[in-house]
Order: sequence, then structure tokens, then C-alpha cells
Amino acid sequence: MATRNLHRFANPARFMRLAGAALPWCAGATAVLFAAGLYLAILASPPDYQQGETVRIMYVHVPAAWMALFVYVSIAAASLAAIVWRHPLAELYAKAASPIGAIFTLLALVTGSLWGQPMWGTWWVWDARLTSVLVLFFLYLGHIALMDAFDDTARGARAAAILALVGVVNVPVIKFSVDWWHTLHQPASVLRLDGPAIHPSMLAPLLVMAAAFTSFGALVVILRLETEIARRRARRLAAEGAGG
Amino acid sequence: MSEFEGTDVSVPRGERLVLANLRFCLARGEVLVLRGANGAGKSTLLRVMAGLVRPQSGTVMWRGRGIFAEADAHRARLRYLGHNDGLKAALTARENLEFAASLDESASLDKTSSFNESGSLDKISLGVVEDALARWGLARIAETPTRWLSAGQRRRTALARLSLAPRALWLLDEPASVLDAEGVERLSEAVGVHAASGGIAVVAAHGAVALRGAREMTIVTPEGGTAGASP
Amino acid sequence: MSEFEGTDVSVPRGERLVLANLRFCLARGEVLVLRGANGAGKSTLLRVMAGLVRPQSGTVMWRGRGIFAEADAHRARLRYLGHNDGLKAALTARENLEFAASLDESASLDKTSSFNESGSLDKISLGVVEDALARWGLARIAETPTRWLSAGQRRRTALARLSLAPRALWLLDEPASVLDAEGVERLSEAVGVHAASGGIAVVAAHGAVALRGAREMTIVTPEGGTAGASP
Amino acid sequence: MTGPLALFRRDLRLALRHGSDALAVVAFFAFSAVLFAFAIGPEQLGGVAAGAAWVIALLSVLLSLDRLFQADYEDGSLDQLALAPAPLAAFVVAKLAAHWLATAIPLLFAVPAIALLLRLDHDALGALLVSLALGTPTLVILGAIGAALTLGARRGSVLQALLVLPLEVPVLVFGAGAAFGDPETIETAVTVLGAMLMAALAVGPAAISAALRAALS
Amino acid sequence: MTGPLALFRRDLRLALRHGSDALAVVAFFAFSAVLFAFAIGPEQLGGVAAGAAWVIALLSVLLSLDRLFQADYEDGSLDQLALAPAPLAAFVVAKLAAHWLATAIPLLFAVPAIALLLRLDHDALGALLVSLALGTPTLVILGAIGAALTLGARRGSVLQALLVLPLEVPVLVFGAGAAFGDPETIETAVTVLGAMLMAALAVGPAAISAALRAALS
Amino acid sequence: MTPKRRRLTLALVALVMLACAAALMLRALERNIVFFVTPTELAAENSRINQRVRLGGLVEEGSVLRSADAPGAAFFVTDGVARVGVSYSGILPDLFREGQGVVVEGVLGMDGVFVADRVLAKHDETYMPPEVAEALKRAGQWRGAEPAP
Ligand code: HEM
Ligand SMILES: Nc1ncnc2c1ncn2[C@@H]1O[C@H](COP(=O)(O)OP(=O)(O)OP(=O)(O)O)[C@@H](O)[C@H]1O
Ligand SMILES: Nc1ncnc2c1ncn2[C@@H]1O[C@H](COP(=O)(O)OP(=O)(O)OP(=O)(O)O)[C@@H](O)[C@H]1O
Ligand SMILES: [Mg+2]
Ligand SMILES: [Mg+2]
Repeated sequence: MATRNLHRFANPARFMRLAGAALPWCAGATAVLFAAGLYLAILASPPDYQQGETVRIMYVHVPAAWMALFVYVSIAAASLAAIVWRHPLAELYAKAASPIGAIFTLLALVTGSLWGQPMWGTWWVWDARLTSVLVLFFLYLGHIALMDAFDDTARGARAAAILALVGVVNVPVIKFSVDWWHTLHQPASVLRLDGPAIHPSMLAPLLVMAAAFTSFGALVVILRLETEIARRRARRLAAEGAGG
Repeated sequence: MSEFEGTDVSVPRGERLVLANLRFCLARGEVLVLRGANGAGKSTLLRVMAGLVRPQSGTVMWRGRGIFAEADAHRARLRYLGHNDGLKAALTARENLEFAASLDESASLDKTSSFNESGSLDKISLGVVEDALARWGLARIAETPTRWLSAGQRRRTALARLSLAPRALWLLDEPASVLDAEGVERLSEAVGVHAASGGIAVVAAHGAVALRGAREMTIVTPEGGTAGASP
Repeated sequence: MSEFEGTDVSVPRGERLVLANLRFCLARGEVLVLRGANGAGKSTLLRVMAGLVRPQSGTVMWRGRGIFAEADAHRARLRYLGHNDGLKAALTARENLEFAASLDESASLDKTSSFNESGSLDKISLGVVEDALARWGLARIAETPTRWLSAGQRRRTALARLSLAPRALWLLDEPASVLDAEGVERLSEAVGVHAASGGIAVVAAHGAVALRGAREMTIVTPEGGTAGASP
Repeated sequence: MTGPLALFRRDLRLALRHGSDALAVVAFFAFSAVLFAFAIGPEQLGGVAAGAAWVIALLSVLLSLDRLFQADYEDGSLDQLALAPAPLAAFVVAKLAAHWLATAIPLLFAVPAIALLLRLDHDALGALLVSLALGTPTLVILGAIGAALTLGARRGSVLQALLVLPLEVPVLVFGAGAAFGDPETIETAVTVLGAMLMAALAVGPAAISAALRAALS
Repeated sequence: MTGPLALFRRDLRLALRHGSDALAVVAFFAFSAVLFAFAIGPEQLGGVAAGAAWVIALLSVLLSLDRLFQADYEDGSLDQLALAPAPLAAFVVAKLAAHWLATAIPLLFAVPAIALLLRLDHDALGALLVSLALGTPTLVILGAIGAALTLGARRGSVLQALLVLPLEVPVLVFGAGAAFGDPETIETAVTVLGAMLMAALAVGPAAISAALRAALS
Repeated sequence: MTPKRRRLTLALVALVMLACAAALMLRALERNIVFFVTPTELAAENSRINQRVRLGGLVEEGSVLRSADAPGAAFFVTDGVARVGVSYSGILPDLFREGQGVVVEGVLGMDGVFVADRVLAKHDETYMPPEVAEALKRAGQWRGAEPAP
């Protein structure tokens, strides 16, 4: 009886044992990578030939923007798994990850704005890149809101999963907006066909920072997953206790 | 032989399991009356049987094949009536039934249909609708928008959908609740005919029911998170 | 002595008279069960008795005074439960009852009230609500929005309004329709206590009712435009 | 008067919890302002912003009015209200007050933000706030008359509701006048808006409760 | 496919008989255009009229969308549709088509009158009509996704606005762009609107029916 | 069997529609949906006179005239084919310099002078330290700033 009730979380439980083992490594990697990345970005990398010292915003802006996209894509993939295979962990992952994605998106927006003021001469323009990132931010907010707009958690998870899948159209638009349209935002510097257009002395810190952001994201997602699973278990036990 | 069966069906609602490890098993021509206290989970079970609610665990099968895997086929073989009548208040009883009849037609053309003699689609469904109206005593109020009908008249209109086309499985949620004695009579006769022709009916009900030869199953309100059914 | 009586009540609906020259007459402590086919006019009569529908002709009087002339006083003495529960789906059972209780308070302060000992309004109504919840077996689901309740649980919540404050006249439209056996038990007990303390209850119902000492009145479906009532 | 007060509190709570109608108004308001900014483009926005903001605000207030009594009618709550001891007109006032509070007040709070978005100047913002604060209650009352008349909608009352609609136009005209003009026209317009509100308050609740009783019978 | 066809006919009939929703949309459209003309004044109207018309049209189309599935959900009709033999997605398409026909078509007929009022010239009118005809179906589909996702949610309609807004902005931008621009931008914009409609048609019905099934379970 | 085939058909229809959508999008993109217009495009359309537009291109080398006592400047914006004279009296962004990409927002007058009230600097995707830039220039490998695609 009890085992059957827990069947739903048997799989996550196994996963969480793995995650629990990975957690300290993740934390360590985050600390080391951030230390190295910040040192490289702030002290050890040269100013830009045009932008001067302002270029250092890049070491936050670009990893944040990448993470915003990456987290969204991962949520969409998890949503597909949740809808098609009803994988219990997928639904939990989407719930755990979307606030983090929203924060990365906000970070990209804010740093972009801060960078735009000195470089472009404006905080904000409605060009295709900026607008589509704003849309991404709203999609994240909608996803989060939809998740807990229902008294029934399962229902919220399904609705949010559908939204996440619908919103996937926006991702290629963000990525390629700079190529498809005349935007004020620059085209890709790193992920482009004929190799990075960033000098290695600036590319290295950028990549280290990107790694730091990634491991930080993983760390927070694992923590949130753990608390969510614990909370669901507690609520279930409480409900069963109240029933008896 | 069991035609329609469920094993280990568990359904959570809110934070707790409303149905836990419930099983049922129905042969052709069988009528099952669901009993249980208010909130025991009768309506929930009917929605599971209809394929509207997917249980958290357990299987529901028709002739050995999962109803969720073959959702289209399952829908085409059942008729469901919930607590709500599913009528449009601005349409008359006849219009509501005509609409219900045309919802079926795509199915009745695919399958062997009981009224494939001749005539255009519209004519077929018109005859069927006329028939259903008469069979449920609605002929005199067929042209009144259902908004103005009495509760029992509206329930009869909803029930008249049962007479539109033969379906193998009837799922009825307290169908007799606002019917008068004559209406209950018509209902039990309809269920009797349905069962006699090999159909299965599952009927949630409180109080006495006049369904001949019906088997009863009581859904027990789960205590301490455990639910079961006593057949 | 007749406390509540109607004479020659005629009510048109659409093109025809639903109630024609109907009369009724109720003494203190009496329970009247309204019977009649679907669409006979039971609900319509209850709405007339409540003062919601004004008959085309005829009079309805309480202690010899027309209820439409003294509409405010009449409203303050009755409790009506229609086919619809009158609950807000987004509010919990407790919140719905708290609201119903505060609708009464202006009245219970004007009149002699059964709970005028002391305390603030809020405290009074809280105690009353708690009581009503317990009396109808709703304590465990009091905090769930009524949207998620089962049909019977919702009906119980609507009925729990009866226990909020004493009223002289209860008008109940098929109150038992989705209740389980235990719910019906509670209902007939409540009606019994009400009648014993001198209250009047008019209950529309189909099928058997377990109301002790109830008088029955059948409303006949009008034929050829004429309606009557056989007492 | 605890009854009407309780209704007032219940409706506010429903608005906050369910949010369905009330908050939707603010969402709609913000939504349309953003759309405007997009459709017209920042370059040309300057000249028309005040007018646009005013029109959008009015439309938002009108938005949910047509369903004001519908939910209560359908789920049987209106029966209970009509049978409660307090007079129905008092419940109507409570309901309208709750509706106004739940829609117009958040809207007034949203106006400055929208003004920023639409690049409105300070004076226009002030006039907009004043005229909205005075004009919206009148709109709510007039709209509620229409809503009550169409409840249970037999054709006749739709017609009656159509007759109510033109009554709203003067409110709009003076409201817009107040938001736009020079200080003197503003004063006149404000006076007229105040007079209209008084008239609506005098006639509205009685008319509405009569229409509701008719719908229930 | 008689089932979806029947739903299409039923919804159209409901719209015509009940009238409330369909006519309300056109009334709202005309009403807001008049207000706009009043509020902004003829001098400044020229530059912004096309954009304003688009925004107003969009708001009108959105107006009734938040309750698109609500009535069917509450009275049990949605259960019946979900259990009918034809696929739910087909019913969704039929329902959206009926809604579009009952709201957008009368609106398109009203556009020339509105154009006169807003002093739009001939070319702009043509562009407006074409872009509205192409853009409104997309708006309906996107709005319906929001409506289906938030069915039964707390604070449903606010949430719906939040979900739908970001998705609809691009449609508006290109729609208004088409209504404004020179022939070449019009062609581009129309192509983009067409592409968006195709994409919405490809994704929408499946997403909506999935969301509806989730709401019923 | 039938339902399975029907689901397949539905999936196919959806795919075809997505393909249509992609095709239409590509067709539209050939024309390049614009945040700004280029000087060539502006020259080709007299209809833009006295309307607000955004104009994008490079600040022509050697064309910038600044006055000593006021902010702002007058300069030419070019895309290598056509050029448009621009006057601007506001504060210029840091990145504004000759040869650099800009987007200017304003009105093209009857006299052919574009009166800007906003100047945005646009830069390309190249990042390098100043020494490297110098070295590249000296080595003659400098590609210079290119107009945006
Ligand atoms: C609010 C304003 C901004 C937003 C929303 C924004 C957004 C983004 C996004 C989403 C990306 C990732 C694109 C990809 O993965 O291909 C990105 C990359 C980048 N952004 Fe921004 N950005 C903004 C402002 C700026 C500014 C002002 C600059 C520099 C002046 C800038 C420089 C870059 C660079 C260098 C990249 C890396 C390109 C690459 O992927 O190789 N961004 N930005
Ligand atoms: N979101 C939810 N949160 C908490 N409880 C819920 C929720 N949804 C449903 N329930 C509970 O699940 C049960 C559903 O019961 P169901 O409607 O199946 O009862 P039933 O046997 O049909 O009762 P009735 O005889 O009253 O119709 C009820 O006890 C209800 O309170
Ligand atoms: N506008 C109208 N036009 C025509 N007939 C109407 C109209 N309004 C009501 N009726 C008829 O009036 C009668 C109302 O009956 P009422 O609801 O009182 O019946 P009831 O006895 O309560 O029936 P039930 O047992 O089904 O609840 C019905 O026959 C209904 O068809
Ligand atoms: Mg039930
Ligand atoms: Mg009745």
C-alpha cells in the first residue's frame, strides 16, 4: 500500500541520491569557477579597443543571456517528457528551473540595459533582439504564475508544460533575430560560423564565467528539486495523517 | 467474460487519494450501481471510466485493451452524463438534441449503425431526435429554450441523448436525481433495454434504484489515505 | 389556525398558466411536501411563496397579511433553497456560510434572536457557522473551495444555511436530490426539529421522503390550460 | 446594514482571490497601453498620449460591466440576495461600490505607470486622475443598469440596454474634456461630472434593483 | 467531420441568437473609435489613425476571448465535446472559426465606417482591412491558448492577459506596420502575418485541446 | 487503425503548415524587416520626407563637424552607395566616432538634411584589446567596421 503510494516518487528518489552525491561537487565547482572567472574578467583581461573598460559587463551579460536560453530549452524538453511519457521528474524539474531561468533573463536584460546606455546611447530600444528577450521574460513569468494558479498541482504543471512548449518558437527568434533583422544589438561574436570574433584574451574569461554560471544554475536547480520533493512528501504525509 | 475492467485504480484529488487501488469488472449486459457517501468518489470514478481523468496508477481496459491507449475508440463507444446537463440554455431541447446527434454522426458512419437505411444525414438525425424527444416525454416542450425548462425537464433532455444512437457503455452520474416517478420509470426501462441488448451501464445513485438485476458496488470514503471498494 | 395560506394563485409562464387557481393553507409546525410531475410547477410555487414571483392573480398571506405588501418582513422570516446552491465556487464552505450568516445579521438584531447573549457580531456568526458546519458533516472539508467539492457536499453546504438562524418558513426545492443516506437523515432531522419548534416547511420532492408527519400536496400538470392541485 | 457590508466584503474578496473580472480590468488597461506604445511608435506618441490613455481607461472600466450580475444570477446567489432581510437596493450599492473599488482604484494606481510609458506630462496626468475618479462611478452605475436590464435577456431588455448606452456618451465627452483642456474647461467639466454622478446615484440603485427583481420573477 | 461542423453551426447560432458577445465586440469597436476621434482631435489623428484602429480592433477581438471556453466548461458541454468521437482539436478549430466569424467579420464590415471617422485614406483602409483579416485569426488562436490554459485557474483572466500579451505583441507590431507603411513594407508585413497565422494554426489547436483535456481531468 | 491514421494526418497537416510558415517567413525576410532604413532605401523613397524614420549606416570618415561650445554634430551617414547629411544637437554616445555604425532617429527635411533628435551607436561583433587592433592595422589586416548586413 505505502509503496504503491510512493511509486510516483520512487524514480525521483533514486535520482535524488545521485543528485545528492553531485551536490558538493557542484558547489565546489561553482566556487572555484566564479573565483577564477571574476579574477580573469575584472583584473586579468584587457579593455576593448573601442569600448574600453565598459566591456567587462560582457562577462556577466553574455553568460546570463546564454543561461536564459539554455534553461528555457531544457524546460521545454522536460515539458515534452512530462506530457508524452508522464515522467514525474520532468514536471518537477520544470518547476524547479523556471524561476532560475527568469532570474537569468532579468539579469541579461538589466546588464544589457546598463551596457546599452554608454555604448548605444540608450537604455532601451524596441529592436527584435531586445523585444524577443522581453517576451522570453514574460513567458517565464507566465510559466511560474501558471504553475501555482491551480489548487491542484498536477493541473498547474500540465498547463505550464503546454505553455513552455508553445513558447519554444520564441527561442530561435531570439537567437537569430540579429541575423534576420536590422537590429541595434550586435550579431553573434562567439557562436558563429567563421569562428569567434573575440580575441582569446577576452574569450577565455567569458568561457570561464559561462561555466561558472552553468554550474551555479545546476546547483540551485538541484537544491530546489530537493526541497520540492521533500515538501510534496511532507504534504502527502500530512494529508494522509489528517485523513486518519 | 469481463468486457470492461479496472485494476488498482488510484486517483489523487488535492493532496489525498480519493480512489485507492480500486478494482471493477463488468461483463456484457451488466448494470453496476455505484454507491457511497457524498464525496466518496463516485463521480471521479465515472470520469475515469469515461477516459476524462487519467488515474495516477492502475489500468482501465475494454476487452483487454487500455482505454487511454485507444482513447478514440473508447469515446466512440460510450455515453456520459455528469452532474451538469451539458445543455445550452439559449437553445431549445430539440436544438440541443440535434447538436448531440450530429456530434455522433461521424462515429455512426464509421461503425455499424442502427439506422443506416437511407436518406441524407440531416433526415436521419431528425428522425432520431424526434424519436428521442418522444421517448422521454419531451415532445410538448421541444421548442422551448432549455433556460425556461424545469430542472426535471432539463435532466430528461440530457438523458434523451442516450436514445440517439446505440452505445456500448453508459456512464450516468445520479441520472434520477430530479426526475419524477414517470421519468425514473422511463430511465429504468431504457437501462433495461440497453442491458438486454448487451450494453454495460454504470450508474451512480443514492437511495433506492429501480434497476432490475443491477449489481451494487460501494465506494468507501478513504480513511487514513486508504480507499477501497466493497463489491 | 392557518399561518401561511394562498388562495386562487395563478401564474403564467410563457404562453400558458403553470399554476391556476391553486390554494394552500399551512398551520404552525406543519410540513408540506409538494409533489407533481416534472414541469408541474413546484419550483414556481416555491418562488411564489418566497415572494420572488408575483402571481398574476390570487393572494398569498402570512397571518392574514399579504406577503407582497409586507415584503421585507416576509423575507426576514423565510429561508429559500432553490435548484441552484447559491454558493460561490471560489470561496470555501466556511466562507460561503459566513457570508450567509452576515446577510442575516441585520435581521437577527431586529427580531428576537436565539443567540443574543453577548459578544461582537463576528464572534456570534463564527460560532453559528462552526455549528452549522458540524451539524451537516462539513467540518473536514470546510476549507476547500466549493468548486472542488462533490455535488452532495455542495448541497450540504447550501442546506447548512438552514442552521444559521431560526426562520419561521423553510422553502426547499428538492433538497435531498444529491444527498447520501446520511445526508437525508440529517435533513429530515433538521426539518423535524424545525417543525417541532413551530416552523413551517414546504419541500418539493420526488420519490419517497422520510419526513415524519408531513402532509402531501400534488400539483397536477395542467391539461388544456387549466391547472389545479389535489390536496 | 451588516448584510450589504458583508456583500461588499465578499465581492472584494472574490475579486482579489478569483481576480477574474476585477484584476482583468487593470491587466487590460496595462495591456492596451503597451499595445498602443507598440502600434503607434514612440515617435508619434507624444501628441495623442493623453487622449489614448483616457480612452483606454474608460474602455477598461466598461469592460466587465456587462457580466456584473451574471454569475450571481446563474449560481443562485442572486436569489439569496433578493431574499435577504436588507433592501435589494442596498445590496446593489454595495456590489457596485465593491466593483468600483476593485476595478477603478487599481486602475487609478496604474495610471501613473502608464503615463510614464506613454510619456504623459504632469498636468495631463493630474487631470486624467481627477476626471477618472469622478467619471468612473457614473459609468459603473449606468453600465449596471444595462447589465440588470439584459439579465435573462429577452429581446425587449436588450433594447432597453441599448437605450442606456447613449447615456454614457456625455460622461465620456466631459471626462475627455476635463483631461485635455485648459484649467477653466477642466473646472466646468469636473462640475458636470459631479452633477452626473449625483444624478446616477439618485436614480441608479432603485432602477437596478427593480430590473433585478424582474429578472428573478 | 459532421461533429465539428455542427459545433460551428451551433456556436454561430448561439452568437446570433444570444447576440450579446458578438454584437458587443462590434459595439465596443465602434464605441472606442468614436471616443478616440473625440479624445484626440482631428489635427493629430492622421499620423496615428491606422495604429489606433489596429489596437482597438485587437482589443475588441480579445474582449470576449477570456470566456471562450468558460460557458461550455461550466455547463458540462465541454465534457460532451471532449467525449465526442471526433478529435477535440477539430472541435477547437470549429469553435475558433465560429468565434472569428461572429466577431471579426462584423468588425471588418465596420472598419470602413471607422476609417471615415478616423480620416484614414483609401490605401490605408485597404492595408488595414487586409492586415486585420490576416491578423485577427492569429489573435483569436493565441487568445484561445491563454483561455484554455487558465481554465479553472485562480485569477484566470489576469493570468490570461499575462500569458497572451507577449505572444500577441509581434502580431500587432506587424499588423500595425502593414497598416501604416508603404506598399513594400505592407507586402513584407502581410507575408509575416501569413506566416504567423500558419504557425498558430499548426500549433494552436493541439495545444488548446491538450489544455482543455487537462482542465477536465 | 483509423484513429491512428487520423492522428498521422493531423500531424502531417501541422507539419505542412509549419513548412508554409517557414517559407513565408523566409520570403518576408528576404526583404529584411527593419529596425532602420539604409541611406539607399531612404533615397529611393521620396515618400519619407517629413516623416519620422530611423536611418542606419556608418558615419562617413572625415565628415563629422562639431561646434566647440555646444554638444552635437553634423555628419554624413553612408552605406557605401548613398549618403545622407545629418544634423544633431544632443549628447552623443561614447561609441560615436567616424567609421562607426550609427542609427539616427528624426525627420528628413525637404532640403535633404536629416534632422536627428536621437543618435544611437551601433557596433559590430569584434572584441579585442587595443594593442591587437593596432597590430592588425599595422599589419594591414584590418577589416575595419563594416556596415551591418
Ligand atoms: C537590454 C538589452 C540587451 C538584451 C536583452 C540582450 C540580449 C542578449 C542575448 C539574449 C544574447 C544571447 C544571444 C545568443 O546566444 O546568440 C546576447 C548576447 C550578447 N550581447 Fe546582448 N543584449 C542586450 C544589450 C547588449 C549590449 C548593450 C551589448 C554591447 C554593447 C550586448 C552585447 C552582447 C554580446 C557581445 C553578446 C554575445 C554574442 C554571442 O553570442 O556571441 N548586448 N545579448
Ligand atoms: N482540488 C481538490 N482539493 C481537495 N479535494 C478535492 C479536490 N477535488 C476534489 N476533491 C475531493 O474529492 C472528492 C470528489 O468526490 P466525487 O465528486 O467523486 O464524489 P461523489 O462520490 O460523486 O459525491 P456525491 O455523491 O456528492 O456526488 C470530494 O471529497 C472532494 O472534496
Ligand atoms: N418562458 C417560458 N416559456 C414557456 N414555458 C415556461 C417558461 N418558463 C417556464 N415554463 C414552464 O413552466 C414550468 C415551470 O415548472 P417548474 O420549474 O415550476 O416545475 P417543477 O414542478 O419544479 O418541475 P421539476 O420537478 O422538473 O423541478 C415548466 O413546465 C416550464 O416548461
Ligand atoms: Mg458525484
Ligand atoms: Mg423544480
